[in-house]
Amino acid sequence: MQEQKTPRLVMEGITKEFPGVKALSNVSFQLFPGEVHSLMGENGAGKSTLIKVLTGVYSNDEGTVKLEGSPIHVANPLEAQDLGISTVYQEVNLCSNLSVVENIFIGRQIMKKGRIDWKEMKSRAEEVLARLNLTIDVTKLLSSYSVAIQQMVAIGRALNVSARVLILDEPTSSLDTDEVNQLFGVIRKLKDEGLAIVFISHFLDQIYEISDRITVLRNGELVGEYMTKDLPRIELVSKMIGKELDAVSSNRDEVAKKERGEVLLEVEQLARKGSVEPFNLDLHKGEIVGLAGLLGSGRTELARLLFGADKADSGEIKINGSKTKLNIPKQAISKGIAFCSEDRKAEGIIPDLTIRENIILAMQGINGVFNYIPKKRQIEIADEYIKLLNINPRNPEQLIKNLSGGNQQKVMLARWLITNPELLILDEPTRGIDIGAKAEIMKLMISLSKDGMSILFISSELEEVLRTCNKIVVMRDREKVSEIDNGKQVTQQDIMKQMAGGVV
Amino acid sequence: MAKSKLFWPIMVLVFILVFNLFFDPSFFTVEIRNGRFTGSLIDILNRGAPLMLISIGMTLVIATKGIDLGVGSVIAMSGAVGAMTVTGSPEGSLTPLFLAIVLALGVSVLTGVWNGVLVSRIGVQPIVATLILMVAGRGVAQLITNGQITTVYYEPYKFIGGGYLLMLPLSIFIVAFVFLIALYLTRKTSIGLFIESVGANPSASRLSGINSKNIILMVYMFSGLCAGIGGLILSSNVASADGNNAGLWYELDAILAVVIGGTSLMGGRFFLTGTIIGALIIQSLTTTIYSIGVPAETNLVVKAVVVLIVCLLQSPEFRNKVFGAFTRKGIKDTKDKGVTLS
Amino acid sequence: MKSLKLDYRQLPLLATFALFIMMYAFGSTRYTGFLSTQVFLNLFIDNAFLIIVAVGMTFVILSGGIDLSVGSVIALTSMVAASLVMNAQLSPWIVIPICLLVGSLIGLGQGCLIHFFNLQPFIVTLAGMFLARGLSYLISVETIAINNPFFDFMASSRIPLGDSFISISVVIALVVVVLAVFVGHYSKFGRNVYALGGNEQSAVLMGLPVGKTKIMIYVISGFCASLAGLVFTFYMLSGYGLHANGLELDAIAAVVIGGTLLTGGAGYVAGSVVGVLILGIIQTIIVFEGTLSSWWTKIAIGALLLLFIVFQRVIVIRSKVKKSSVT
Amino acid sequence: GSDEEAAGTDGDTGADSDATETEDTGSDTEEGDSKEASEKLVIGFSQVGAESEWRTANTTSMQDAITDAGHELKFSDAQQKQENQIKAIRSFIAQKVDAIVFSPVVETGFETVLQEAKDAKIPVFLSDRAVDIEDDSLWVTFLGSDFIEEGKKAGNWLVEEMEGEGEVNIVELQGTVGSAPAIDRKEGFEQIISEYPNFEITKSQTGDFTRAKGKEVMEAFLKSDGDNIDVLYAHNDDMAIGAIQAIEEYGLKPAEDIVIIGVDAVKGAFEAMAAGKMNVTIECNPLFGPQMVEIIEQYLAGEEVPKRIAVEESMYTMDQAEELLPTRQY
Ligand SMILES: Nc1ncnc2c1ncn2[C@@H]1O[C@H](COP(=O)(O)OP(=O)(O)OP(=O)(O)O)[C@@H](O)[C@H]1O
Ligand SMILES: Nc1ncnc2c1ncn2[C@@H]1O[C@H](COP(=O)(O)OP(=O)(O)OP(=O)(O)O)[C@@H](O)[C@H]1O
Ligand SMILES: [Mg+2]
Ligand SMILES: [Mg+2]
Repeated sequence: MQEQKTPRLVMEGITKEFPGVKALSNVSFQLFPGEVHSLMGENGAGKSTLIKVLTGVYSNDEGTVKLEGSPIHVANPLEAQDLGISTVYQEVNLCSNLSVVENIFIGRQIMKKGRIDWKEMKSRAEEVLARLNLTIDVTKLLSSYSVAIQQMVAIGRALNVSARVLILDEPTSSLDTDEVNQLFGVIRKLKDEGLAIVFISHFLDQIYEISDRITVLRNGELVGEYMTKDLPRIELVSKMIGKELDAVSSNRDEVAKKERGEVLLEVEQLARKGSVEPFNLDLHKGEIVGLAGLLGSGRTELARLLFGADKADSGEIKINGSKTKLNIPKQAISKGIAFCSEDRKAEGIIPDLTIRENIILAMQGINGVFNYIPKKRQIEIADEYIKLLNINPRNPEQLIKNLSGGNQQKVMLARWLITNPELLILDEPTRGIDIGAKAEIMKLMISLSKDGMSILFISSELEEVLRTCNKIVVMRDREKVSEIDNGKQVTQQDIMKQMAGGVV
Repeated sequence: MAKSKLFWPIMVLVFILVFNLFFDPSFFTVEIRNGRFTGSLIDILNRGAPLMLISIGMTLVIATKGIDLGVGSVIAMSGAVGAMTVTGSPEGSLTPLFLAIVLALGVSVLTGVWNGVLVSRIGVQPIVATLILMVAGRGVAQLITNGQITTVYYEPYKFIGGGYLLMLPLSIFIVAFVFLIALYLTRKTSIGLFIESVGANPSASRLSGINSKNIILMVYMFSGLCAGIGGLILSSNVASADGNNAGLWYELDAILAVVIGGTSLMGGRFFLTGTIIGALIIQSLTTTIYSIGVPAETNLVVKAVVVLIVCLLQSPEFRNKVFGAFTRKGIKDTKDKGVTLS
Repeated sequence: MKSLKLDYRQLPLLATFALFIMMYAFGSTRYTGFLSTQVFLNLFIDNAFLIIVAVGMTFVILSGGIDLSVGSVIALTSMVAASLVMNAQLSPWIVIPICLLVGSLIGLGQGCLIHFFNLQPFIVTLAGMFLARGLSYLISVETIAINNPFFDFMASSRIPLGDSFISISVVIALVVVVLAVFVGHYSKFGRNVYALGGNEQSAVLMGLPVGKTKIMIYVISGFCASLAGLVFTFYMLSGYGLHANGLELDAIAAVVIGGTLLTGGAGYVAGSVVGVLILGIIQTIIVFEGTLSSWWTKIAIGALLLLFIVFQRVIVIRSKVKKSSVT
Repeated sequence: GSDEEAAGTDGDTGADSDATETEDTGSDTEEGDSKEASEKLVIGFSQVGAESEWRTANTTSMQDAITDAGHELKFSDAQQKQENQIKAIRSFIAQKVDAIVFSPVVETGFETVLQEAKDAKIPVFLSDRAVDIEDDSLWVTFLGSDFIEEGKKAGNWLVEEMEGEGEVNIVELQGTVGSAPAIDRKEGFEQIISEYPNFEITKSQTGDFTRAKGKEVMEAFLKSDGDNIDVLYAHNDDMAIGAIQAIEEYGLKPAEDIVIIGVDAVKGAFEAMAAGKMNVTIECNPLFGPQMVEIIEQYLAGEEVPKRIAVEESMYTMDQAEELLPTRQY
């Protein structure tokens, strides 16, 4: 047992209050060298806040932090770094205007004769990323890469220091299986070297695969600390959500049997140079189509074409049988298409506005300038969806930038649901969402499709795709490689084979 | 939220006004003279009218993360167009007056279109796009007036900036009218929401189906219009048009008013009422400097100090460090801005 | 491969430079005497101070801030220099450090206000602009002519360059540019500036010394402004409260024309130098034209600015389209 | 293309003379130091800006005089910035003009560039404002007004008019802070007034030479001290005109309740005086273009010219206004 070792890090009685929200109350946390310790909890439970208190982003109202027995007062992330605490925060927090090399090294550049040694840094950056099995042009701007790669770069940055404590706040939310395995390999190695690691994730599989110990938070309070091997999944979940999980019963039979409505969307040879090769797709009313593929396989890009967020160079789109041009999102929205972007921070939330305003934005966009939804009605709508999606905090006038990541995602979903679209495109909607909410969202998708809504569902979690979709379209290298009708006989293996190109 | 933002600017305004009492005990008296209300307070409202108008337009531009440096020149152009239109007009008819108003405001809105197109369609950075008009607009104004200070003899023209209605200067009513319209449009229609969302996150707004280009175009047009009205008032008030000097440096005062009023130059949330208070602070300060006999060469220093004081009072960080140094809560709030970690 | 990629990121800069060349070629064919080394070197002689200010401004804008006080700091510096040299009869060797200190201190004050109290740079430096000009009026509202051997030397020495010549100020300006390019690309501070302008929140979370960097940026801008003030004083040989009125806008325009984004995070010091040269060549063309009335002068400046900016945008947009279709 | 044409007609400059001609003339002049007055000269003229009506009139006078005499004009507007003016002079030198005329933005700071002009053997003529340079070989002559003298004239007129009246409270509207006319007109006026203890300047503030500011400042003066103001001295007529409006709106009679003194003698002042709203304006004559051209021609023909030539100026009162009004050109 690890009890005989001295903890590397101890947090005791941590309390943190934001105006109107008690994010942490009297939380304690211990971290031992050579262990991976998971923090679990629903969206808004206070996991990220605990991390941010530890690394000096927020100051705590009460409580003490001890590193290797001596109390520390961390005033800012810089000091945390100097103390050997290396952190990957939730959401990518890098500078997208800088190159990948710089993002890995900034703040601790390699100097030679008083100047930055760019050459050396470049080769070292390549090495760091190679550990994560990523070979990209590191001199390119970070912004030219997808969220997933940015996430890997952030991890690379955190790994590139000799730290005593490594904190990873939902590092895997946008990674696919291969990358996760790669990452876990690295984590295991570091653990063996004696590093103390905090790992936060909403994926139970990953938690059980990598962590030694779990601390559960609920509503800012400590529920308990458990050894992973002694805690069955069901119990963990019920500790997190405070009640039994009413799991999504696999509806795959239903899914397979479901008869198709008439065709809603027909896509023929739709293409955009450099991002999507000519693409065909039929989407029926009330159908859920899954888009599967590896990182950068072009799923997001296809979705953007269908929404008019990018302009297609060729091909045509028919909606309800009539040919349409989708050059700007507004056109797509007016045709009943909704698109929930994967990049919540850059393309989703309007940080300075309230939950209410964020929810009604798209609806108001359709209504136009003068058909203003009265404030009272807005609040009603917001309240309704806050309840439906279990958004926390429940106050519709809270600024969205103060919400936890998962709750922001739910607000985005609400924004599109109230427009009552015919086709809902969801790009990684379950990213960063806790297990309870994930189940809710999937249930919601199924019930919406029953009411006749068509859904295009992009997700890196094949399990989710298999569970909900009627049809699965697999993309590889920006091209459609196959279309699979879902049913009992289809396995994750089958799809992965297609994604990877035959060999698994 | 908006209320607490307004508290300190209002305090400063009140302080400046009360300060005047020491030099002029009759400062707050409003008396009836020649059948009109007169008094320093009325003067401040009256003289501050153009600045308030321009700041209203500027607020919306700034809310979209833009800036409009061209307003000073638009003032000059609008005044020039107005004055040139009525020069030599006969007294009896009102037609030239209306023509002048329509033409002047038309030109002003056109300048707004110009700025808006440069910013929203061509993608020029707002500060440079409007800098072009700032430089060239004054040239156009002088071109219109042929470089002369054109004096207007046509009486009705003087009514816009010098006339009275219900014993109060007409310009006060004009400001009130524009302010209420702006308030209505931003509160009772979705324009306000759209402006704020475009300012805070343009790409997310676009994906939500908002035509951000048109919103941006519109705010610049509105800003142009406001500047145009301000220009007419200024020109009518002195019954002349001065292409070179009319509205000089108004853009800076307007931006100042907007910021004092609590709107951030980073776009997003805006506060129209705050802007009005900001403009009034600037105008009262100017009037105070004139009336208490500050030597001309120290004007700028006084202004700098007051601006800094207002801004500091508005900063929660400052208030906490100075007033709340001993309360735990004070210190805590400061830190949680997250962005400004020392 | 490598050069291709550089092309893309430095495209605004290259486009600007190409436009400068075009403008120069246009001037040369249209006006006699335009195509002479001296006319070209005059661009540097006449704009040495603007180059220095623009360098400081580049850092400020790269960090996502703005500094409106630079014009007034130039006036204040010239006033301090003139009054100390002429009225207090101090040696230039004492006066020059004092002047540089004045600008740096104003920068420091502004930086501290911006950082510690989270005030908006625009407003703080606007107040700084009022303050510095106000202070120079307090020293004297009249202009003070400088009669001092050292200043005379700095003003009138010519460094021959073939048939033509440049002034010492040009050398100072070029040294500043070289230093700034180095700092921008090869120092931690310089990179922190870019990071800060890219995303301040991230910069904080990445553990960069955001506060120190921010304050330092304004100190540098203040220093550059006062150094420019000295160069300006050499140029004018006088101190005057109305000097460099509105120069801050020229500096900002130069930086932006040079391809730096006002939102921060992207741009180059070298671009700002080209930006200054472009403003200079616009003026030169107008003077050579020699027939424009006062108002047409203004309109022409506006039109040429417009031409530049639209050209630049078109080139950048075009290439972006091309780039994305190639990959 | 069209820009220059319009500019040409606008400023009445010879837009039809083209660039090649310029060069020919330029190279000719280098050969001989003095030349016939009838020969076509290229004259560079750098103006301060177009900040007032007075200035515009001055520009026009100069432009017309030069082109009417058959010379070619290179005009440059400095937009009130000294650095622009220096740049303009540099490019005049580069263009090898025959003579440079300029109205300095400020008195100081032209040594270096004037030395360059001297080295290039181009004579420099100062118009309107002087420069403060020890080496007076850098320029040929200064033709222009004496702002201090104008201030004195205003003071003298006032003293003569009101000496016997006991306490006289004067308010002053200054020009742009730091500008030469503002400083000198203030100084000249104060020199006279200070000798009479019953005259006192009670308030003095800048009105930036504009009507709008003049009106606004006067309004504030009246509000705080309205009934004690006997005299208004404005550094230019535009501010005086603005102030007159403020006085009327306040309910007093300009020129009766408050004596009004302006400077410049622009048309607007005559109108005000004719309407009985203004007492006096001190002339500051901008129309010395022909005089300047004559001096340049004389000098280039080898004649001696004095270092300082004053422009003829007088003073106009209310009584003269009516009959002179139609003759005013600006
Ligand atoms: N800056 C802030 N201001 C106000 N409230 C905040 C702020 N940051 C977080 N909160 C609130 O604190 C609570 C905890 O948030 P936190 O981000 O720690 O949750 P989390 O457990 O990380 O959730 P998720 O799994 O969604 O990331 C939430 O209710 C959130 O709304
Ligand atoms: N391994 C890679 N190397 C270089 N660029 C990549 C790589 N993976 C993705 N990209 C770039 O990132 C962009 C992201 O593609 P897109 O978002 O369409 O992929 P996706 O299938 O949605 O994957 P995900 O959203 O999971 O990243 C692509 O334009 C591609 O150029
Ligand atoms: Mg979190
Ligand atoms: Mg994707």
